[in-house]
Amino acid sequence: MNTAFSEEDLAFQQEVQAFIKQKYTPELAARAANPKTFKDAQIEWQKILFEQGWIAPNWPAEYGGTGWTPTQSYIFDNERAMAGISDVVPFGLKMVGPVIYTFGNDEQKERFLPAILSSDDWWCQGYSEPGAGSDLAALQTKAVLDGDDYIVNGAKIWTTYAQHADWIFCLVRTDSSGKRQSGISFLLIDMKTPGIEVRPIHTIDNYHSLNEVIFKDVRVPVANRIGEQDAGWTYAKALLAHERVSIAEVANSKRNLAEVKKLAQQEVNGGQTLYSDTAFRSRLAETEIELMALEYTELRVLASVSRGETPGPESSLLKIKGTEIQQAIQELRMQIAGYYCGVLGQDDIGHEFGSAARQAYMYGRAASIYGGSNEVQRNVIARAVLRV
Amino acid sequence: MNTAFSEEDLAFQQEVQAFIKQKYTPELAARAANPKTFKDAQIEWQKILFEQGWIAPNWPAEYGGTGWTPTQSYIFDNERAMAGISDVVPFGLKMVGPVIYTFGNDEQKERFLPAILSSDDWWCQGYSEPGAGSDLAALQTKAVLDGDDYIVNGAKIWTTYAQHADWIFCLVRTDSSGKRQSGISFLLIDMKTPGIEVRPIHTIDNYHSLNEVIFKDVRVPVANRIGEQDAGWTYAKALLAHERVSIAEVANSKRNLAEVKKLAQQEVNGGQTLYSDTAFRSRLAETEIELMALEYTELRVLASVSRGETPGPESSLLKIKGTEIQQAIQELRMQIAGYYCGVLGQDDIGHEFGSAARQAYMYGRAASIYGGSNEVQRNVIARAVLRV
Amino acid sequence: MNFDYSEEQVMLRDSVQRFVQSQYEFETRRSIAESETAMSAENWAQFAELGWLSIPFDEQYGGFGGDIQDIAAVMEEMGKGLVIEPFFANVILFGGLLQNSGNDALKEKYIPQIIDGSLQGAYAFVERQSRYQSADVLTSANKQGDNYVLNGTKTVVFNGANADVAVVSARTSGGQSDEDGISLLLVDLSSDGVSRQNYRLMDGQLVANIEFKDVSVSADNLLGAEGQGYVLMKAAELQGSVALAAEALGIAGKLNELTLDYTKTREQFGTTISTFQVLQHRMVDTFMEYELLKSMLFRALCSWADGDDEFELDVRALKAKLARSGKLIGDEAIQIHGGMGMTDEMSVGHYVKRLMTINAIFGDGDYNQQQFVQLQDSAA
Amino acid sequence: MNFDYSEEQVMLRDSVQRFVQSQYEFETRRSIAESETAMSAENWAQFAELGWLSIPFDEQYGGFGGDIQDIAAVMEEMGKGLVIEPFFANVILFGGLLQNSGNDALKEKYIPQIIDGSLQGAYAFVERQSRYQSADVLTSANKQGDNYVLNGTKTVVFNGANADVAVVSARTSGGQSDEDGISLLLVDLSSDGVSRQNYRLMDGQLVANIEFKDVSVSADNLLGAEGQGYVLMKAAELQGSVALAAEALGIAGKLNELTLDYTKTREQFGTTISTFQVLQHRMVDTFMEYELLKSMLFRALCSWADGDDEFELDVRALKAKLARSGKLIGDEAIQIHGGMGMTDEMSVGHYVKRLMTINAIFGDGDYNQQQFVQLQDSAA
Repeated sequence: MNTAFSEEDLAFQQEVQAFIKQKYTPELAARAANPKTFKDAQIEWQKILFEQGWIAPNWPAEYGGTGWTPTQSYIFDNERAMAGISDVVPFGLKMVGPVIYTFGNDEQKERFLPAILSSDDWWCQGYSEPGAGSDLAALQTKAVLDGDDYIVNGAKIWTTYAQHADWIFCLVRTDSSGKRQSGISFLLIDMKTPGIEVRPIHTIDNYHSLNEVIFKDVRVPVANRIGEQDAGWTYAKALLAHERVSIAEVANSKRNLAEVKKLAQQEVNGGQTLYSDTAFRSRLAETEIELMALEYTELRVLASVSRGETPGPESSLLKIKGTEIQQAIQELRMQIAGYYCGVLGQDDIGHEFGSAARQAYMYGRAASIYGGSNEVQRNVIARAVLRV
Repeated sequence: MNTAFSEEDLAFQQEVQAFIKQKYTPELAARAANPKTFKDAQIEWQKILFEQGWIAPNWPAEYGGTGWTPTQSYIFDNERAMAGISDVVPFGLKMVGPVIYTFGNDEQKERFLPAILSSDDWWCQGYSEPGAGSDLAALQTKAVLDGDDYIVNGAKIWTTYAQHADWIFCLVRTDSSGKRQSGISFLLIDMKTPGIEVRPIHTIDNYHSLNEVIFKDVRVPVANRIGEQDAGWTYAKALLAHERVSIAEVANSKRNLAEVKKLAQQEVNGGQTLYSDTAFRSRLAETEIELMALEYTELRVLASVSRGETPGPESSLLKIKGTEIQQAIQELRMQIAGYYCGVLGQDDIGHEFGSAARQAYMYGRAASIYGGSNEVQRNVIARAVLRV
Repeated sequence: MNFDYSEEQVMLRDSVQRFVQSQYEFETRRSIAESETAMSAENWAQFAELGWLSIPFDEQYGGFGGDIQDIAAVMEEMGKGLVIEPFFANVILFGGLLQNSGNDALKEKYIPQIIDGSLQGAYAFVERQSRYQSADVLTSANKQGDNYVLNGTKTVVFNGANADVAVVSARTSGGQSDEDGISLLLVDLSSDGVSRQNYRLMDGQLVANIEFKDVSVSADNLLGAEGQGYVLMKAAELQGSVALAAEALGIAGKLNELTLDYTKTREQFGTTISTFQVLQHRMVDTFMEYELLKSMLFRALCSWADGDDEFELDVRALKAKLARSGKLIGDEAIQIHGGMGMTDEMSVGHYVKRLMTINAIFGDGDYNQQQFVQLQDSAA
Repeated sequence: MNFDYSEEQVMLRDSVQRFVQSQYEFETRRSIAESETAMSAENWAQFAELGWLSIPFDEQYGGFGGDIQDIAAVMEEMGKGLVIEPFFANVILFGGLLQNSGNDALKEKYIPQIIDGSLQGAYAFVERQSRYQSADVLTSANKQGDNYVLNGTKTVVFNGANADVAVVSARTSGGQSDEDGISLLLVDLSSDGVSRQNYRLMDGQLVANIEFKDVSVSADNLLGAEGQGYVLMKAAELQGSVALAAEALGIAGKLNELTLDYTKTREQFGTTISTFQVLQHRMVDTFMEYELLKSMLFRALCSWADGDDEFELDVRALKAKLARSGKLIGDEAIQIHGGMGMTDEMSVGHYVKRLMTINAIFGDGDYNQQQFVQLQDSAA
């Protein structure tokens, strides 16, 4: 049992560090941090990764993946997060991409994968529906066959960055006669198709990332259906476990915790820093210890995935614990912000981070709700592990 | 809104203090603290209270109660606990007594109440059964009418101090045809009746207070049945809410917390007392604050009871929170004991309180299980308050 | 032993309740919060008419002569309605300081204006570096003749944007964190040398950073004796904490109610989610936290009424308890509402954000628990 | 990256597993625990035969040459079986100190006796006043010629009742709590001036308070250099903590398993209690805590294998995590078992009591978390 980096690993780490230092310029970082310029900056960075061949560590090499060992993936992700760089937008690269190369036909692979890798297409996810929530299989959006097209009617909700998207991948109901999980199909839909309306959802973080997407007689070619009609649930489910592994966001939490430490060292109350305040420090240490345990849990799952095992209910554990830790760190940052924890949209007030802390905290409430709420994840573990 | 003591209250407080000082001698205290002499010392003290007329604050004056205001009851209980005196053994005075004076006939009142008040009869409670647990209504002990007697067969479990008891009050099944809650009768059974066997249950605290009580063709006169046949569930239920109010044990927890503070001031680690160790102290303060909130919750319930209202689901809250706080205080004491927290039955080792801390902690696990487990209490609140 | 509000208090409470129910629906509140001043002048005039603005003031100035229990009765209902008008900042903080100031001339001049609704006041006591230590004061007031010259910047001044005048804490002597040497001055915010930067907090209120540059303030505007302002500040902190706790209690009850109602209508997996035992038990826990918070508020209100030595200890405990209960109740409210809890459209998030704002005023849970511990040590 | 035990480690682990399953049923364990010595001499001889007693020792003394990972593999299984024989006290603590002592003569003399099962040793390091600060040593050793004269009392000496010899920490110079000036001496417990008071702990083990009154010990019995014993003590504390954590992991897994099984058979309100969603979610939480504890153990084992600077930090974090996970898992095990969990007859309470005992050895959760924080500060 060991996790020591080999010489190759150490060399790889240096290569990653050098690459980031060279390519992720302060100027780019500044644009990525600004909501107004975020999308362009993010695409610019993803294209840099694409040119380097590092855009899709989780894909098989034959489709453009890196062929990295789990240790290399771990190193890359760690260095990325520690440099304060956001992960790639997941909808194309981590969600629909794997579905397409696993279940799509050759034509679909040729048509969609290159633009996902090059970040020329921006994807969004159409799973949840108003009224369905964590009960995905209750979905009502209907697709009716009409010649070579489906005609889609219905609505999707909580669609992150739909306002930026070129494509949406959707679960739609093509048959209502059998069990709820059957009769669902997996469609790729061009967002420019007539009949699609994107309505912003204003959220408690006072920011716009979520949307409702309304479909009114939207024609989607049958050629845009993944796999068999009525079998879409299977494809989506295969993806969910993968999604949950990355949802733990250990590397990002490490970075955020390091930032929180730095802020606590600067914030003074009654002549001593918050970092040397025992109550705050013990809360911080408790969170850090949980994160240390989570990090090795993620590594254990990665090690088993690298042996070809499919991530099982452990991925639900990573999701639950990962989001709990993210929220704990957001709370620590809010605590440091003190009187400034509620500042709205202005970063020149008090501690400059107050508004950002608030936004991250409020939006962070969603982490335990979306992607299968933590309650649903506990049900999953209860069934799969406890077999109750 | 106020809780200030009136002059009468202050005078009463002094009277109680003087009484305790005079009657609860150090010699008596020492015997009460020793498991071997506990029973006799406890009875001796209860007889002193009886002579003073203070044995049954919760009873109506006509049956021998004190007629105290809620504030006086609060003062008495507080002074008693702060003097380190155990509350009266509840089975006669707090449990079966109220059932007898509320639902019993005149003959039963005359026959049983005096010996309960004078502590000449020691009672125990026969509710739980092996296999029934918190699902009281699932009880199986049968009573079959045979002339003027019932013939009782079955077993009761978790019977505290059955080894000392003269009488047991039991729920028994007299009819199995209807709903589970109906067909239950409430019997008073002389422990000397042939066919009763008391088997000790050894518990994780390495102490003997619990028993199984086996009934084999035990003849119980019909005259010992409270109220109507098959209506026993009603009588027992009316009692449960009262039982839960006193189960909060706020006064005892205040006393125990004060003791824990004193111990923490004596215990040194690395040159500073545990009391000045911030982590320990903040745990202590957190518990104390919860207890302060619980104390006023109890007072609110007492105030409403004194207006003639029956304690409702709040009593479940008192039970849940009261036992959680008791357990938190037990845990603090174990933490102070350090290496000596596991000492078994010897009080001359290390901190002299190690063995007692262990016993209280381990036995204390039962508080959230017995008297309707805390899970069952939450179900009660969910139904009664949330109406879900 | 008596835990009932008096008849008068019940009348006050009912009056706020009626207002909230009939005139302060959530959408009305939203449009007020989003307006330029983040308050409604009409509502404020109505508050004056209803007598709410007179509560803490002596009868000789036209006040109601109320105490902290009267205020609590009102604040709980304001919490339920998420009333955004600056009752707390203007009447309780600014008005309370004035009422306790011992400066009869100032009282005579300003209290009637508060009561009739024509004056907006604020209490400026937070500085960039002070965090929760209100004795950490860098703003200086130097005596020059009959005036003080005020220099410094106050931050997160509640009602600071709308205020005509403010009570400002300033150092007239002593070191940066000394309790001695702080003086309270009532400053006209239209004076030369005053500038403001207005901004909003997540609960929608409009606050300000206020900079004072060589602002001349008459020595007549001193609240309390020179250098002895801290005792007034401390009283404002304690009474303000109780008022906020009452508001928080109202919010907590409302959050529990909204959440419970939601679970009874929301269907998932073919049934209303109120039938899920885990959600039931978690809602039992939030119900219990609400009751415990209420008990703690009553404890502080009683020890105030009893003239108890432990009032400060009880307030610290109350504020610490508020932090824990509020966190649990707020988190569960959003979590159980699921995706809907994340939307600005639902009221639940707005209640949570006000609760979080309250948590940070006069110190968070950790801070108040530490004060609790220090008080015990200094009493021992 | 590799989180698998080696083939050799798997063989060791399986060997303990087989022993526990075939020869160490709970009732057998109970009668051993209740016997006069609280251990079985036959079992000990079998441990020797199976080679377990040789694990941490150099091959030149007949040892297996194992490391902390080998020990962890064994301890986890011992935890599952609640093995009460003094493997930890004798082989890991006493043996480990000897192995690291650098005193070849002592090693040559005693290690073979440990390995063949003929010697019982102990490590006496706790004093009445020391709590978790093992550098707080009042026991004194004064050099007189070629001997030390030992005076003082050690308490809660694991295996102290059965031990023939003990490694004793004693002060040869310095102040009461100085790390410098502590010397480790191997003492024959049949020496003049040694007296013991034996007693049991809640996990059933027999321990002792040992008093030394002018006990003469040869200077040849020094482990490490005079006054430099603390470095060996520290290593014993860290490695011992990892071994205990592995045992605790075995116990935690067993508790979860017993509890889950119980809920599947226990009926209440007409159904097995495993169908109650609240219990399911709480068992999911204990499952997660078990997995996180395992990850933390693996983290410490890997940083040991990697020769990582962070080993001590990882061990402190592990012991702190153990305290929290163990508390949750133990509490839930008893609570979900209900009344049956309170009985001495069921094994669940015994597992919990061992887990609680482990929690207090080398410092509880608070203590280890504070060490964690201090280490970070001293590294910064």
